[in-house]
Amino acid sequence: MSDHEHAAGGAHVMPVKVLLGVWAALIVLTVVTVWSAQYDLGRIDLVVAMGIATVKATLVALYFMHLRYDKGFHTVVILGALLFVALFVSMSLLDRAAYQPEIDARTVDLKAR
Amino acid sequence: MSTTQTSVAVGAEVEPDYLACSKGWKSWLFTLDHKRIGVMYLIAISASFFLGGLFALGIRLELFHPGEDFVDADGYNQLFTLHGAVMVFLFIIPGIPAALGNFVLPLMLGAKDVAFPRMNLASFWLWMFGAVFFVAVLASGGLDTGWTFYTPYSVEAQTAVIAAATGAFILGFSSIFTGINFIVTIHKMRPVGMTWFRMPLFLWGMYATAIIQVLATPVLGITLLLLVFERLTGAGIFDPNNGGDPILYQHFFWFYSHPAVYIMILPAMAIVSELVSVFSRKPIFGYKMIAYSSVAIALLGFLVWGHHMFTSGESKVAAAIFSALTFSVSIPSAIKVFNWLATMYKGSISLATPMLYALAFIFLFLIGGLTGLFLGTLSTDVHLHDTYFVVAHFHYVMVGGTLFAFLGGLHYWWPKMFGRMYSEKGAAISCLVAFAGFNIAFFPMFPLGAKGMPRRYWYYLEQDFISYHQLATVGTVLLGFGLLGIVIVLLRSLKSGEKAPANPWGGATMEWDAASPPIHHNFHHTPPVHDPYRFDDLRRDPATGNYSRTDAAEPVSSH
Amino acid sequence: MTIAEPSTPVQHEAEHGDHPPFIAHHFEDANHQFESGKLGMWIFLVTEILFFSGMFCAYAVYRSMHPEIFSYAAQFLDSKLGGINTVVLICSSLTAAWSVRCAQLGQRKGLILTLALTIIGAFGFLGIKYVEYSHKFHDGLLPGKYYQVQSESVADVGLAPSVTGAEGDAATTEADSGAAGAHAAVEDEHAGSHAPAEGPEPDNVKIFFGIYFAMTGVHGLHVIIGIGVYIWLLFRAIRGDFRPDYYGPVDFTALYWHLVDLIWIFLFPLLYLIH
Amino acid sequence: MMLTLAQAGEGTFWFPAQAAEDAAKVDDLFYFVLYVSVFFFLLIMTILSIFVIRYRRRDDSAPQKSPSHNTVLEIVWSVIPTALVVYMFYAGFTEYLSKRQPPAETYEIGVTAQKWSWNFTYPNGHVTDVLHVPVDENVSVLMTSEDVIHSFFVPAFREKMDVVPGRYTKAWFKPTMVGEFDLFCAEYCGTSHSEMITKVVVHPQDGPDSFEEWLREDSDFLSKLSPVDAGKKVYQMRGCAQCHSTDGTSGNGPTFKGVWGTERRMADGSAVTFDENYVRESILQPKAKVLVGYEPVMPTFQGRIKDDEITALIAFLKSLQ
Repeated sequence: MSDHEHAAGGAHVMPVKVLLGVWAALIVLTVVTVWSAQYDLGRIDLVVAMGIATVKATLVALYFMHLRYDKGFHTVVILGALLFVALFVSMSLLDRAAYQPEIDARTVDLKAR
Repeated sequence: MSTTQTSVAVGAEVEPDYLACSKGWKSWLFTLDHKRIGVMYLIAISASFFLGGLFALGIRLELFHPGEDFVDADGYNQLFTLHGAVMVFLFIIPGIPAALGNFVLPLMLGAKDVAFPRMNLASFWLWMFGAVFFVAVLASGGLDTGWTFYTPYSVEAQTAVIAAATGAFILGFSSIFTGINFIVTIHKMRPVGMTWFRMPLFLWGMYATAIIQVLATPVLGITLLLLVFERLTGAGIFDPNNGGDPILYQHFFWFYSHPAVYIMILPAMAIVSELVSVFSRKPIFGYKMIAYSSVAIALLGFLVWGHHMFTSGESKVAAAIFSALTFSVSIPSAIKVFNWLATMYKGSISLATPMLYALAFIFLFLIGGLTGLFLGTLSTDVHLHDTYFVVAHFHYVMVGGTLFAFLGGLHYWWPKMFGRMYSEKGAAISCLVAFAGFNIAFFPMFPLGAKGMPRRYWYYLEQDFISYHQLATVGTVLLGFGLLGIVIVLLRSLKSGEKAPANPWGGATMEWDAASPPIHHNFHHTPPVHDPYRFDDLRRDPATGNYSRTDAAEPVSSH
Repeated sequence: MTIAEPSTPVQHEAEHGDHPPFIAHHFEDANHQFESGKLGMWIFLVTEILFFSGMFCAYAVYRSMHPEIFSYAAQFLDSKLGGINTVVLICSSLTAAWSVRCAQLGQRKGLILTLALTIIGAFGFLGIKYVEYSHKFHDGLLPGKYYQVQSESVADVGLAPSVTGAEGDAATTEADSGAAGAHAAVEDEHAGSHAPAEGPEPDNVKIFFGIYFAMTGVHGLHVIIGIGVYIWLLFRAIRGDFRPDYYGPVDFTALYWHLVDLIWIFLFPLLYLIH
Repeated sequence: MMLTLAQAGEGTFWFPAQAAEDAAKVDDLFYFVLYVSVFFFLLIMTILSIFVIRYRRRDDSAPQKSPSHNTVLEIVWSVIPTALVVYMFYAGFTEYLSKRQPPAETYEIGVTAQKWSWNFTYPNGHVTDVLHVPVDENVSVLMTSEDVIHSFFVPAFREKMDVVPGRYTKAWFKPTMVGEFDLFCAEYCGTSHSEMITKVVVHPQDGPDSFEEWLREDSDFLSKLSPVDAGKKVYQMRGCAQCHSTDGTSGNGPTFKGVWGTERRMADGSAVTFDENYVRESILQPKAKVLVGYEPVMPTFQGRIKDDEITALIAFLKSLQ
């Protein structure tokens, strides 16, 4: 992709070819997600769905949002945010999983009342 | 506040300062000038502090005697809830960044304004809008959930929980706007020559604070939104009566509210770093360590929220992880204290009022920080959690730390903000009274808590605890007198204080290159960048009390 | 020099003759202003991500601890409409990205067209969302205390398989040709041994709808805000405000719009495509 | 400033009596952290004072030069505190693990917290409002709440655990001292949070006051006492007394004095006679009919109370004319 145009400030201009290509890829991946959801893949169900979603998200971020051609710092900012999200979700989940039996036991007892 | 033009302003033209350049309430309420926004914030948060202080006084007067004196149990529950909510959301969180930070940050960068002046004004208006909700809470049945809004109590409480949560939600956005503004300003508005490691430490502190505001505050927003949703529909996310999980609520809440503690204390540490250096006339010791430790505290501060939940039913694994990480935050904090101490070594220490506050901060923050060790230690926390020990600990950090540093910063920048010097003697006496009152009020709470007095109790076992409570009440009144003294001294200076020179303390950061008070655009020409902690080229003129640079002073770069 | 109302750009133009009107007085040049705005926007996106993270966290906790609620309740969502909405949002994301290109190159007509298309896409998304929501309201598939399923009404509308085990016959499902995606998934479940529709309703299905409405509702609110901003941009584009050296607002709004798209890209499989 | 030499049975400057096996270990760690803290506090304050006096400003000349950083010093003052806090973490963590992991053999008592009283259920099904435990035996408590979060806090045992609705939490302790100790609710739970206080009675191993004797005597009250007296005991032990007075004063709930057989107005406008059916329904489904002027805060006793107890309670209420 050497024929990139540049705007007045030196900013990167996304070629139409790339825009349409990314769009087509996103549509195809959406169809793939819906199609794959018809099959019960068991435990990897979620992994497949999230994998496809992540690929789509990455495409949007890199091309529609210009991250690939943008300042590296912006990528750092977003990845940093995702790191904190991961931290938040994983610690809450880890804790909940550990005390789930105590909730289950109480639920059973309340039902028996 | 008449037009003040000191003899030291660089430009020859006579240009009115930012206070006098335009008149009328509209020129204030719709101003885009960071200095005016800072001053409006200062007035607004001071009013909130006064309100929160009245609630505190109510709590302490009720507890002077064990039985019912002038409020009943419900009234008492409202008092401590509103005291906490007003102090946290309306005063401490915006306190240093939005009031002092707004005023000082662009000046320290030699900039004309923050990066997004409109957003800055929007932040102030959001604050006002959020405050309106709190007023509505007061007018419509109050709030009795504790400032933490723990579920399921907050789901079934009969008080104005939704209004309060909405208010806090809006205040959160006010805080986010300030944070975004400061990050971009520090990234993009630094003058040529001011590299990251030539920034004043106050800016490092503000930067670290802004990171927390941006990363943590949105989680508070969604937590409160889901809480309101839970109350309205019984969605079953946080309320166990509908299949929800109250411990999950606590994870959500503390993911914001623990880092929020660092929103409170990091700016305080940043102010103290400035004060200790300027009033010792010594370059700050271990500049890089202090800068790094600010960012380290900000990031590590996100990993420790679970230490509020050691006895909540949190799992053992989580408790162990959070306890270990909690201790890791203590190290950068300790490093800062040692660095301040080393800065004073062989210095030329002036005990002007701002420095008194800095020393008081070190004293009080040390107690606050060290008592944190008892609470980070798992087995002792099981005993101390939710007792007065915790109450004393966080008041030593938030009041002893943040409030005293805020007051130190206020006294330090007051001449810059309003162009007037206050009475040194009156200010110093008020400081000492407040310091003594604070210690008398809160130190007794440590043994009181360890003996087993739970917090948020309206009633207590008379024979055991009465003397501690009475001491605390006496201290609170004394603290109140100290604070009143501060207000009188500062307000009097506006009327009858001497005109302040541009640089009354001998500071080397760029805000002292501006006039006192600064002109609307801060500087006529962007001043050259100097080492922010080099004092040997500053000389005091005994006639004016102003410090100015000698010819030997070579800027790091000119612009 | 007296400054009456110092913050108006005109005043600064007088002071700094080299400043075009679209550059605020405290920035050095157009690039400085653009770069500052862009960083500000990225940091704002960080706050958005963290804002949504709370709901993703709640989702993760309840889905991993109570998968039965999710697999039972997700069959009531119409994955065909959800899929169409995904495509609609991707298309409007494309036009948003294209609008940035047009603005950068100074193509005013193209800019107006792409902005208008983006707005149309956004309205299309909301319209489909409205259809989905009204079905949910009609069927009582609502959060918390409003969750009140009447099996007949569900069967009548035919957008979801029947609720109770007694009525969970495949005929109802197959008769409804309107929701192929969801039903294909459900039929596949029927082939397996643990078809959720045939089992008894698990406890607390309302939690799913609480999370569903919270997530899609907050997301929908972001779409509405986006529409407002895009209408404002369209107005400014028609007025001719944007030029190759001043297109920041178009670029920043597009970033926001892509994030709204990104979040939907995750919401769609998480909410609609569950076994 | 610290009186660390604890006499058994007495409190110190910092702590109440050590009445459980764990207490001494918790206190020892507390004192270790305390000594470290006091040492560093005094050290820093002393140095600070010396600097302030020695280097006070005399004139406006610049101070003498001194280093702006010193790697050795900085490493020392980072490493020493790190080592100390690592030890604190380790000691606190191991003690916490033993606090949270009950031994294999324990005497298990069920704890139900509700606004604003405690119910303790013993293995034989007997329920009390004061916690009775045997001395020198491992006792575990399996706790849950009927309404909001409460917290089980016995300062003399150095034990605290939140009591959470919708799930169980556990705690255990081994009392080492015979006597009565305070038991507080430590998590804010509404109006009468500060009155949600009861006692732990630690019984001796043998003799007429032993735990075994007490339990046998106390469990028998329905057959031993007259219905009215038995009802009065139910009234006290089930925590009714926390909200419903028998002297005519109004608490969080209506008084029981002189209401039997009267017509009562409900929040929804209807009128209900205060009779056996109403009392039974209010115990099992308290939110079904709420008296006007009161909030629906009473927890349900469905599945938690024996029918005989309700009968006795009704006899007692009838007697309050």
